[in-house]
Amino acid sequence: MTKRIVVDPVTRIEGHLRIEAEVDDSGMIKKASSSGTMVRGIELILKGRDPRDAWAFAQRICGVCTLVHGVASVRSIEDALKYSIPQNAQLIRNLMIAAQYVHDHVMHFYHLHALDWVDVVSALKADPKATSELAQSISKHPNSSPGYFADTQKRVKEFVESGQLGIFANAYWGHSAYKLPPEANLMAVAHYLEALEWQRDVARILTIFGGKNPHPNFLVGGVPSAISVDVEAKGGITGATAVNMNGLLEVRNIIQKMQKFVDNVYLPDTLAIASFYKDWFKIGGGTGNYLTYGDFPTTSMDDIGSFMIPRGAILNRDLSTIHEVNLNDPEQIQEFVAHSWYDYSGGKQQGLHPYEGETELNYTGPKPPYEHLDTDASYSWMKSPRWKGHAMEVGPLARILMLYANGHEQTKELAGFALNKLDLPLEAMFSTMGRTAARTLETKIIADQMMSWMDQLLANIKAGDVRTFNEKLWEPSSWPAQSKGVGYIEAPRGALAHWAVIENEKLSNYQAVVPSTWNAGPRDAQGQPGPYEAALQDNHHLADVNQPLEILRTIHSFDPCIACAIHMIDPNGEEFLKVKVC
Amino acid sequence: MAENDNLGNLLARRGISRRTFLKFCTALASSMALSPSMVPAMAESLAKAKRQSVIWLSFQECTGCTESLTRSSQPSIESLIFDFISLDYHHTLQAASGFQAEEAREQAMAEHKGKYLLIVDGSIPVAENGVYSTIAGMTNLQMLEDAAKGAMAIVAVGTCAAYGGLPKARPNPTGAVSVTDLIDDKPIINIPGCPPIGEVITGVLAHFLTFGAIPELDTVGRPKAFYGETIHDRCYRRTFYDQGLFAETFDDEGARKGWCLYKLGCKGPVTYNSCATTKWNQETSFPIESGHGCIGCSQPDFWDMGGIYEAVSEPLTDLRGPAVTAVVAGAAAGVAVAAMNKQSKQSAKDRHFKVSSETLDEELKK
Amino acid sequence: MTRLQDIPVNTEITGLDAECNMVDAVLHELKQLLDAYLSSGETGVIDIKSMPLSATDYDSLKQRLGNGEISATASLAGDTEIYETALSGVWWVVHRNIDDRVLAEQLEVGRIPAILCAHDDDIRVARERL
Amino acid sequence: MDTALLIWAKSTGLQWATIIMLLGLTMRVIQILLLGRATDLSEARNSDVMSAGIKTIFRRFVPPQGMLQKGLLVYLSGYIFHIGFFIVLLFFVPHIQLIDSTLGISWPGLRSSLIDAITVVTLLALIVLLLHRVWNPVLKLLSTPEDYLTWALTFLPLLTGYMAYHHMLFEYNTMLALHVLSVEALMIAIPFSKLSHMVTLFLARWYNGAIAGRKGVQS
Repeated sequence: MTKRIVVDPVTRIEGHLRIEAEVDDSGMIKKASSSGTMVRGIELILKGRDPRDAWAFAQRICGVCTLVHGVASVRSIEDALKYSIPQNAQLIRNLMIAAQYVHDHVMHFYHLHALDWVDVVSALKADPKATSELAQSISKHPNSSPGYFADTQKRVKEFVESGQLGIFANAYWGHSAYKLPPEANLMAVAHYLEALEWQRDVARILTIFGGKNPHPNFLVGGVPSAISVDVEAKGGITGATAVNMNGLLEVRNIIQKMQKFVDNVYLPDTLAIASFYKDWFKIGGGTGNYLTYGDFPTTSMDDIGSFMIPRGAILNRDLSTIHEVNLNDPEQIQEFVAHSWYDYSGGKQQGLHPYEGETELNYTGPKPPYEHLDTDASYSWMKSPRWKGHAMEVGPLARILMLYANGHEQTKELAGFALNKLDLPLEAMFSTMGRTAARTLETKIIADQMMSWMDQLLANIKAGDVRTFNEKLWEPSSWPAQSKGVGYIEAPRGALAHWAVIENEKLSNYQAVVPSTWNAGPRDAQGQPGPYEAALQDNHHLADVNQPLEILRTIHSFDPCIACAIHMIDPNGEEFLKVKVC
Repeated sequence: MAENDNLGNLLARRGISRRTFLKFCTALASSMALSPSMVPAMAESLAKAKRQSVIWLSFQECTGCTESLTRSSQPSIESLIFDFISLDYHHTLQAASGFQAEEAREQAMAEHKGKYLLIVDGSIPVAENGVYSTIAGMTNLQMLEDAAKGAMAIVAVGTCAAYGGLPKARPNPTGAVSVTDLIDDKPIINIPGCPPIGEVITGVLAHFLTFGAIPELDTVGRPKAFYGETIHDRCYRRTFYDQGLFAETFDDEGARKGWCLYKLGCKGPVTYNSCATTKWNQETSFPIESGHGCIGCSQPDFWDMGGIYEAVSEPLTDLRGPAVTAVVAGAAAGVAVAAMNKQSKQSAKDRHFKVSSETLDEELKK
Repeated sequence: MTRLQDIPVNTEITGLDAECNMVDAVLHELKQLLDAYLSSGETGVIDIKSMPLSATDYDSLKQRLGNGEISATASLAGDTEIYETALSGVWWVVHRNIDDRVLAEQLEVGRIPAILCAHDDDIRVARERL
Repeated sequence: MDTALLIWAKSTGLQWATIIMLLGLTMRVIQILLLGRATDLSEARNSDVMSAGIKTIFRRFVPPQGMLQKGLLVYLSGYIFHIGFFIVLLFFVPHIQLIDSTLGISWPGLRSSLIDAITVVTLLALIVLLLHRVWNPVLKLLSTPEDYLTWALTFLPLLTGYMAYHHMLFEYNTMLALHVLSVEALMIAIPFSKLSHMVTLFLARWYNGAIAGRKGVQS
C-alpha cells in the first residue's frame, strides 16, 4: 500500500510551493509531485513598454535573487541593440553580481536550509564550554568564547521558555533524522543569528553601486552610479555620488568582511555539518546532466573566453567531455509542453526556442480544489526546458563541476580539500549534500575573486578612466525598427536568460527561462524527469511520514525560487503549476 | 510564566540595563521623527509591553519586502523576532512546513483572537475567483478574509499589498488589488515601497507596539512620520534643481558633480518617502545618491506613472499622432463649415430675388 | 547659575552667512528650553540628527556651543558620548552603536542627562544581587 | 487616488485637451481664411502688401502714446501679465522638458527661484486687471460672464502651479494634477472664447496692415 503525503506550504523558500509524495510501507518515496501556486503575468505587463525600463519590472520577478533578472534584462536589450558598455560598468556589474552570490548563498545556508540539519531545541542541552572548544577546533572565528555561546543559549532559552516560539514553532524538532550533537546545534544557532547581522552589513555593496537593496538600480548601456572621485567642488558637491573615495573604500572593507565570514564561518560550518550527514552524499543525485551559460567577463559579454565561470554542458556525469552551448541556436535550447497545460500550434510534442515561444493556455487538469493530479497527462504550468533534448540541472553544482572539468585550479584544490577532509570520492558531489557543499565552495571562489575586480576598477579610476555609461544608443530614435537579443547571467540558483524582441522602440515580446524552471520543470515528451523529480526519486526514505524532513532537505538543496519559475506564465487561465516527480 | 512576562523583565534577565534600553528608544524615536520628549514615556510603556503575536501572510509577492525587513538595523530583525514580537506565521522565515505551518497559523489566530497584528505583503488577485494565487488550497482572498476577522489591525507592507503594485500594472492580468480594496472594517496601515526601507517597516511596528495604536496616516494610508515629505524636498541635490543645474546623461559632468536628475526621469518630486533622510541599508546611500533617479516606488500606480527615464512633466501618451489628426480634422471641419456658410449665404441671397414691374403685374392679375 | 542674559549668543559668524539660519534656529530653541527649565524645572531635548543641518551648520553649531566642564562615555551596546557644552545645563549627547554608527544625536537641557541616571528597576536588581 | 488623478491628467486628459484645442483652432483659422475678402479693384498705391501686414503685426505690440498715459497701470499690468505668462510657460525647466519630449526642441531654462518670482508678479498683474474690471463702472457694464471665465482660466494655471511648487493646500501630486487639469481647461477654452486671440491676433493685424499698406498709409 502506498500512502500519499502533502507538504503545503513548503516554507523557507522564495514563493509558494506544494509537494505531494507517495511513499510505500517502508517509508520510501515512490512518486512525488511539486506545484507552485502563484502567478502575476509580468510578461504581459512588459509588452509595449520601453525596453530601457524592462529591468525594473523583470527585477521584481524576485526579491531574493534581487538583481539577477535586472542584469539579464539590461544584457538582453544591450545584445539586441549591439550596445557596448564601458569596462568600469562591466567591473561594477561583476562586483554586484558577486556580492549577491555571497550574500544569497550565506543567507540560504543559515536561514533557509540550516534548520533542515540543525535542531534548535537540542541546542539548549549543549555545554557552552564544549561548544567553544568545538568552534575553536574548526575555525579561527573570533566569536567563539564559552561566554559567547552561553549568551546565545540563554537567549534561546528565554525565548523557548516564554512559550511563544514564533517562527520556530511547530517544526520537526526532535526528529530522528537530526544527527548533530547539541554543541554543533548551538554553534549553528549562534551563527544563524550572526549571519543575520553580517548579511545586513555586506548587502551594502549593492547599496553603494545600486542605491538600495533589495532591488538595486541598473541601466541599459552601463551602470547608473557615476564615479565622483576627485571632482571639483565648484558648482557641485565633492564626492557627490555614493561612488566616491569613501564609498570605494567601504566596498573594499565589505569584500574583506565577506571573505572573512566565508572562510571562518560558512566554510567550516558546512564541512562540520556535512561530516555528520555523510549518508546525504548518497541521496538526491539529479539527472546527472549539468548546464552553465557562463558569466563574469573580464572584458565584455561578447568575449565568452574571458568568462570566469565557463559555459558548457556535461552529460551523464562525464566530466571528461564539455559540450558547447549556443543560446541562439534554435536546435539547442527548447521548451516542451508535453506535460504542461499549454498547446503549441505545431502540436504538443514539439519543442520551441524562446524567440519562437508560444503561450497558448490549455488547462486540462482537475478543477481546484482537488486531491490529486493526473500525472500521465499534463500536470504543470511550468514548461520543460531542455538542452538538445536533455533535462539539465543548473546552479552551484553545475558551476563547480564545470570549473572542475575545465581544470580551474582553485576549484580543484578546494573540492579536493573538502572531499579529502570528509573522506569521500568525487562522485559524492552528485547528491543533496554535494549540492549544498558546491554552493559553499563557489561562494569562496567568487568571494576571493572580488578583490581583483575591485583593484582593476581602482586602477582604472587612478588612470583617469571614470566612464560608467555609454550614451551612444540611449535615445530610442537611434535604434533599428526591429531587433532581438538574449541576456544571460549565472544567477546564484543557476543559468538564467531573458529573450527580448524590440519593435518600433517598444518591447513586443519578452521571454525568460529561469533556473528554477530548468530544475523544477515537469517531464518532457520522452518522459524524462526534471532535476527535482530525478533527485527526489533517488533514495529517499522517510523516517516519519508525518514529518517529511527528508523531502525538505533535497528540495532546499536546490534553493527553490518559485516566484521566478512562474513569473512569466501567461495567466488567462488558472494558475496552477505542477511538477510531477516520477 | 508567559503570562506576566514583559519586555522589561526579559531584558533585565538578559543583563540589558534600562539605560541601554532608553538609548534604543531614543534611536527609535529619532528614526521615527517622534518628539524626543516622548522617549522616557515610550521606554516605560515599551518595557511593560508583551510580545505581540504577528501573523505575516505573503500573497502575490517577490519576497523583496521580507528581504528588506531582514536589512533593518533599528530595530534589527533579530531583536524583533526574539524580543518584541512573536512571528507566528511567516513563509520565508518559519521553520515548520506543510500542515504544521498551517496549524501554527490557526493556533495563533485562535489564541490571540482580536489581538494579533496581521501583516500582508503582496497583492491579492481577484480575477477568476482568485485562482491565480493559492496557499494550502485556499485562495489568497479567502485566507486574507479569514485572518482579517480576528486581527487587531492590518499592516500592508510593500506597494503590492498597499496599492496593488506590479501585478496591478497595466493591463493587470490577474485582477490584482490591494488590502484596502478588500477589507474595510479594520484599521490598516500602508507601508508602501518596492520594497519599503527595512527601518521603516520595523519603525512602524515598533510604534504600534509602543503606543498600541496606529500612527497618524496620510490620505493614502501611509504613516506621516515616514511619508510626510517628497524625496525631492529632502534631497541633497535639491539646491541644483533650484539653480537650474541638471545632469543630462548618466555619465556627464553634472552626473559626477551630483546635479539634479530631474531630466533623467527622477520621480522624486512626486514621491512621498523617506529615502533621502533615512536612506538605505544603514544610511549607506539611496537611489539618487547612487546616480539613478527615483522610480517613485512608494506611490500608488507608480508603474504606470510614466517611463522611468521620462521627466515628471512629460506627457504619458504620444501627443504627436492625435495632434496631427486633430489638425487635419480641424482643417476638414473648417472647410466644411465654410462651405456650409457659403451655401447658406447663397441661399439667403437667392431668397432675395429681384422683382420687376412685369412680374408684379402678372402677380396682381391673378 | 547662568542667567539668561549672560548667555553669550553671538550672531556674527564669518564666512557662514548662508548657512547660519538653521544654527540660529537651534540657538533660539535652546533659549526657550532654558527658559522653561528655569521657570518650571522641565527638561527638554532637541533632536539634531533629524534636522536638515549641513556639515557647515553642524560645525558652526559645535563651535558656537563650545565645551564645558564635564564629559562622559557610557558603554551601552556601543558608546554614548556625553559632554556639557560651554553653556551650563546644555548637554551634547551622541549615541553610537557597536559599529560606531551614530544612532541619535541630541542636545539635552537640564541638570543632568537622563541617560546618566540609573533606573529604579536596575537599582532593584542590584539590591537583589547583593 | 492622488497619483491616479495625475496619471489621468497627464494621459487621457492631456490628449483630449490637445485634440480639442488643435481641432478648434484649425477649424477657426481655416474658416477665417476661407471667408476671403472682397477684391479691391482700385489701383494699389503701395504694392508691397505683405511686408506692410507683417510690420503691423509687430507695430501693434507697442502701445499708442495717448492710451498709455491715460491708463498706465492697466496697460502695464496687461503687458506684465502677458510677458510673465509666456516666460513662465516657456522658460521653466519642467515645461521645456515637456516641449522637448513632444516637439524635440529645447532651450536653456531659467532658475526656479526666478520663475517663482515672475509667477507672483504675473498673478498680481492679473489681480490688478480683475480689480480694474470690477471697479471701473464702464468696464464693469461692458463685461460679460465670458470675460470673468477667461480671466479665471488664465489665472488658475499660474495659481495652481505656484501652489504645487510650494506644497500648498493639497499634497504635491494632487496639486500638480490640478495644475495640469487647469491648463487643460485653458487649452479647451482657447478656440471657443476670446482667448483665441492668441492665434487670430496675427491674422487680424495682418489684414489691417495689408489693407492700410495697399492704401499707402501706416496702421
